[in-house]
Amino acid sequence: MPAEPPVLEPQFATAEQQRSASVLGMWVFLATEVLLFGGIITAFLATRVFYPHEFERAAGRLNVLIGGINTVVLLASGLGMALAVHAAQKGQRWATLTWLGLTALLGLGFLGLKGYEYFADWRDGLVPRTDGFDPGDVTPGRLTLFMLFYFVLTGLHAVHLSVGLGLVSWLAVRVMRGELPRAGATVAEVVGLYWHFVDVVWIILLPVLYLSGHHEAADLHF
Amino acid sequence: MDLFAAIGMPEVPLFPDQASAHAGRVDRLFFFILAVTGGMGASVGLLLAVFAFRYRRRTAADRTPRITGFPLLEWGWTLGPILPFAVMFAWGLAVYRDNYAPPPDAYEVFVVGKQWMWKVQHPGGQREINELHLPAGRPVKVTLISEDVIHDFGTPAFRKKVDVLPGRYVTVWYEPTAPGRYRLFCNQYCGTGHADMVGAIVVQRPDEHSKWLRDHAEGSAALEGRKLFLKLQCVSCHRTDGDAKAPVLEGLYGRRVLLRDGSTTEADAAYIRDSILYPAKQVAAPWEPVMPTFQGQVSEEEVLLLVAYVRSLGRGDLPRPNNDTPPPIGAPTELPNAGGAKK
Amino acid sequence: MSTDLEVFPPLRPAPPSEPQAAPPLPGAAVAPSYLTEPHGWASWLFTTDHKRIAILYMVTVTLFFFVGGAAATVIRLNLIAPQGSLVSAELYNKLFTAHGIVMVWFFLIPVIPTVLGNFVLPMMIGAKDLAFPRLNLLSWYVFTAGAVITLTAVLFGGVDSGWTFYPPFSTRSSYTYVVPAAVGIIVTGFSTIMTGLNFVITVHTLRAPGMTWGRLPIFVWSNYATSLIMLLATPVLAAVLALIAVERLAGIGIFDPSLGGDPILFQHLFWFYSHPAVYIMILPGMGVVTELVTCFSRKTLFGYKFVAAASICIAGFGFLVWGHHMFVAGQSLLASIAFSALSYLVAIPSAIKVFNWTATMFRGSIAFEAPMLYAVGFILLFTIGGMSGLFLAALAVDQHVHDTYFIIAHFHFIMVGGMVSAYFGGLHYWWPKMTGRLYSRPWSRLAALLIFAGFFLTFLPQFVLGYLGMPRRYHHYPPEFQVLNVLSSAGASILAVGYVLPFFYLFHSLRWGKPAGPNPWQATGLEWQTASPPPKHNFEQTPVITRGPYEYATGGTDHAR
Amino acid sequence: MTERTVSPVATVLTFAALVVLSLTTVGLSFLRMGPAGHLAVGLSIGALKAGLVALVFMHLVRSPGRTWLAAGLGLAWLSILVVLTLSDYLTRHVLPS
Repeated sequence: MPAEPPVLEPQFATAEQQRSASVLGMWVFLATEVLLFGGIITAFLATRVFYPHEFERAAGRLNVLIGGINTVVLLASGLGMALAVHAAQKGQRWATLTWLGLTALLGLGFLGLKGYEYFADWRDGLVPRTDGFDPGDVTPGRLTLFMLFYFVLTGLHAVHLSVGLGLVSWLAVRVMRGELPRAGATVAEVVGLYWHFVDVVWIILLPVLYLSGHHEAADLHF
Repeated sequence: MDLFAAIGMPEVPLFPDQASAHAGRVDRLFFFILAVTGGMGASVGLLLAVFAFRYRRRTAADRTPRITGFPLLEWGWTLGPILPFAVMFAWGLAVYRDNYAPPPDAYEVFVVGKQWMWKVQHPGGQREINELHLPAGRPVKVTLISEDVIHDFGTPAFRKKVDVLPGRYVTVWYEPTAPGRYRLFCNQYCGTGHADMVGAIVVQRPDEHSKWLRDHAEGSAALEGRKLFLKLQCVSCHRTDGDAKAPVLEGLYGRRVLLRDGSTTEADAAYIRDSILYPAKQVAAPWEPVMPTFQGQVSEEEVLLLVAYVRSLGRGDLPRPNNDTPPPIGAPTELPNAGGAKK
Repeated sequence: MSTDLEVFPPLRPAPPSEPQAAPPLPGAAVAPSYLTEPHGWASWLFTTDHKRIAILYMVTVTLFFFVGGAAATVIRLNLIAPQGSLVSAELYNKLFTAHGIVMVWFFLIPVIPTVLGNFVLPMMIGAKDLAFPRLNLLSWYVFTAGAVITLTAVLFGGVDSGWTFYPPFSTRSSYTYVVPAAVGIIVTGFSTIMTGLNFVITVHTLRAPGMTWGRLPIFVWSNYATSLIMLLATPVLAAVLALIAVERLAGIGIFDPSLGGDPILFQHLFWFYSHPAVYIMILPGMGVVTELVTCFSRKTLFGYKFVAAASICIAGFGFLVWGHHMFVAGQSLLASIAFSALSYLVAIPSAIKVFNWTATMFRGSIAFEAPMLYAVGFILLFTIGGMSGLFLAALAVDQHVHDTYFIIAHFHFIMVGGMVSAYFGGLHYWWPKMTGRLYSRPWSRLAALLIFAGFFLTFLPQFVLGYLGMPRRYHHYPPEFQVLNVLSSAGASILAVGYVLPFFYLFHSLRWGKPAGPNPWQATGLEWQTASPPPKHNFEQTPVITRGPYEYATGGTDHAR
Repeated sequence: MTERTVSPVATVLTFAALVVLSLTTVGLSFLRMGPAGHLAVGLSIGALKAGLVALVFMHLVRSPGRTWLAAGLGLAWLSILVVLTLSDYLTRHVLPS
């Protein structure tokens, strides 16, 4: 890979200044994302103060097996992304491409499992406003509230993951075309930061939604 | 003020009436804050005027000194305001706290806010729309709930207001002292007719008030509640003989109730309302959660009537369901599906 | 402790009070100004020059100012008669909602950061442009897209939920275009985040050599603090408006009381954004006033460190006090006590700024140009507005005046008396730098005084109306409030004239204004050290800064002693 | 250009630690801990995992102070929102005597 420096934009004096501006810019953007998800999680915690027992039983009915597997899948994609960024900074073009490919594949796997889980929730009668909605021993209104939070939070996370997949594939295309000079791996680093943030959001959603309730061995089903 | 009459203008009130002792306390706090802020504002305004006049740019060769700061003065006006602010905060809290302590013997009124009217219900059964008749000199506790959106029961003459929420009882209390007719507003935007929800608080002398109560006496709330209790066939489960399938309600109001999950709670208006609309939420100890939900079948006023009836139940008041108390006309033929029970 | 009073011969003689017409420049080929250099529509619509983007923003934001102003005029006309003399109740509700939404999100929040900030901030720190120029252009397009969505919903269909969108009314009982308006505001929120991100990164990474944090002009400090609030508050607004849209579309939602949800939860999340949002609106105005007061008093700012720290404190404390909007909403007593105490603390940084501006004018050499009139007007009206907030922070008084015209008077004193005066002051101050032209002095000073007088007549009666208990958002009201409402409407007409006037003599100056030199006001800011209108990259070569921002009467010593 | 990422070995080790933590937190949900217990345990392990991802995967550990400030600011403001909002909800039934 040719080691020529990245294109320097007029308003920056040095390449290092341009790089640290981009990285700091992404970190500040991620701070705003923390508050986006944080706002909805605050609403969840506040509503949960009123109905702790019912929210615990409702959480117990989520499919924790798929949730757990998805967590590991997303962590693996995070590992792939980290190694891709490392390879990009070393300038190893093919290593970067393979890691990016693996990351994108695992991301798609997560979305696939998530889609199947939504189907399983529909099948088990957990989707409100369908005729199959079965509240079980939880008051119908409270289970609806919990499932609303579940679909809003995991839906928003899936949207962010899809944006991440778009960024990773756009990055892979630029690496394939050799447009990514070694010293300019800033783009890879910034995309990596966004991807890892999507990981962190899922890491927090898992305990908030899935694990805030008690599960039985029988819950481990697809 | 005759001044306005003198120049042929309509009476322009510049300060609201004081219809209760609380109003006086709030006004005194208002004037204290007005004095402090007026002083600060006037001094800033005065300094601006003096500096603007004395230091206006007269000649081109003006030499202005170079002053960059005076730390003592800076810290002075940084920490200085903390004292007056603390007094305002503490005084505001002291006057506000009495909102939360209605005297136990207060005259009780129920109000239901709905899109674009206030429906008032006196314990003696008198009903009013957009008007509330109160005896002077006796504390009154108002319990409110909304049937649709958030309203706000605003009474400027008492210097109080409270947002009326759907799904939850809120209370406010007054001690009207000066008889008269005062404005009642809806202070939380609630749609097209928000400006129509203006009513009147009529404070009467005690004798006038009791006369008014007699003139408007209808069936008391408890009586209306009993009719509903029979109509909705509550009596078929809540009975005092052998095959009762639900708790005995006599003397229940105000007692502490042991629930299935071991906790205890006080059987107040909110508990009874929740048991009617969301029965599975707090089930009393020895009983199965078989009670059907009446959400959507009873309006908020009917819930208030049932609450009034349950409150009035003493030892032996519950009717014995037998053939001489057939379900009234219009009663549902079969029990609504047991929403709570597992199918 | 004596003041470090030094009397040095000023660096250059203080100028006569009128701005100087530019002496003809020597024959050196002057770099072409940013206005003329690339020509044609495309060069404007796809520019990444922060100065051109500022002009684009000025055009759109001024348009929205008049849309909001028109709604306000109809409201004031309707309130002349107790039974509501002009429009039906439905239309009145749509009008005050339109006035609220347009003024808050499409004028007050964007105006100073995107118009004056975009233009002047990079020049003040000696940078060629913002850190992410393309993101800056994208923020204008996203802002305009959000505006188109929201304004079509608000003006052609109408939204009647108030700018606060309280459920269950906004989700259950409003049959108007709430969802498009919410989506439009979320899109505009992205534009705010982009601008905030750009400013924060620019101030951190693109300061010219020698421009330490202690030498940043206060306008940069206040815009930096504003950007922090933009970044940290706007996402919560996007989340909560999205939840409202989901609840309206799906028919079920987390604020629905019949499901057990709590409508007050919306108020918590909404006001967590909306109270810091009022500091997004006022902080840049404070920055502008600091620049004006120092320049037209020819004095170094009194207590630079305190004023800069006050900006950051406002950004921080602003997030702790939102509960004072919900004292009567059914919030718990302990939370109300906490928010009442914190609300008193947040008043202190604003008080520090007011005292420091006043102290700056002490022993100054004050010239009452149009910008200075706006600045002094700001100080007085903002002081009254801010101090009326002290009534609202006291629990007992707020219970009486909440949701009445007392609140309307409080925030209009700060937003209209303060913020709009500061914007007009900043516009008049940097107009020569932006256009290279001088505007008519007598007309501009008349407009300022007209606005000041009209303002008092409009909003002082509303304090009295508020304490009398007249509720806000009423299409018709009891007859005893009529006289005070007529006074207020009369004042509003004067205010309207005062606001329209500047656009005549400013446009006139574009064509016939005397050419303004690089520094018509003899100010010391870095933006005045380059030509006006400035060339594309602001400075021929990046300046090196050796002295503090307001060295008006200095012997050249470093001010930060 | 100074190396700004963490060595691949450290990255893989961190990944292993994250997987182990994930399995433990899911496993713990099978015990009976009551609603508050489940949430507290789950969130603390979640915070630990999030910290690991931020420090190693996002190489915060080698970033300048400004980056730490940005990360810290987001969390600090979120805690303001959570603490003050819950202060209302947790004390709504506490009425003065």
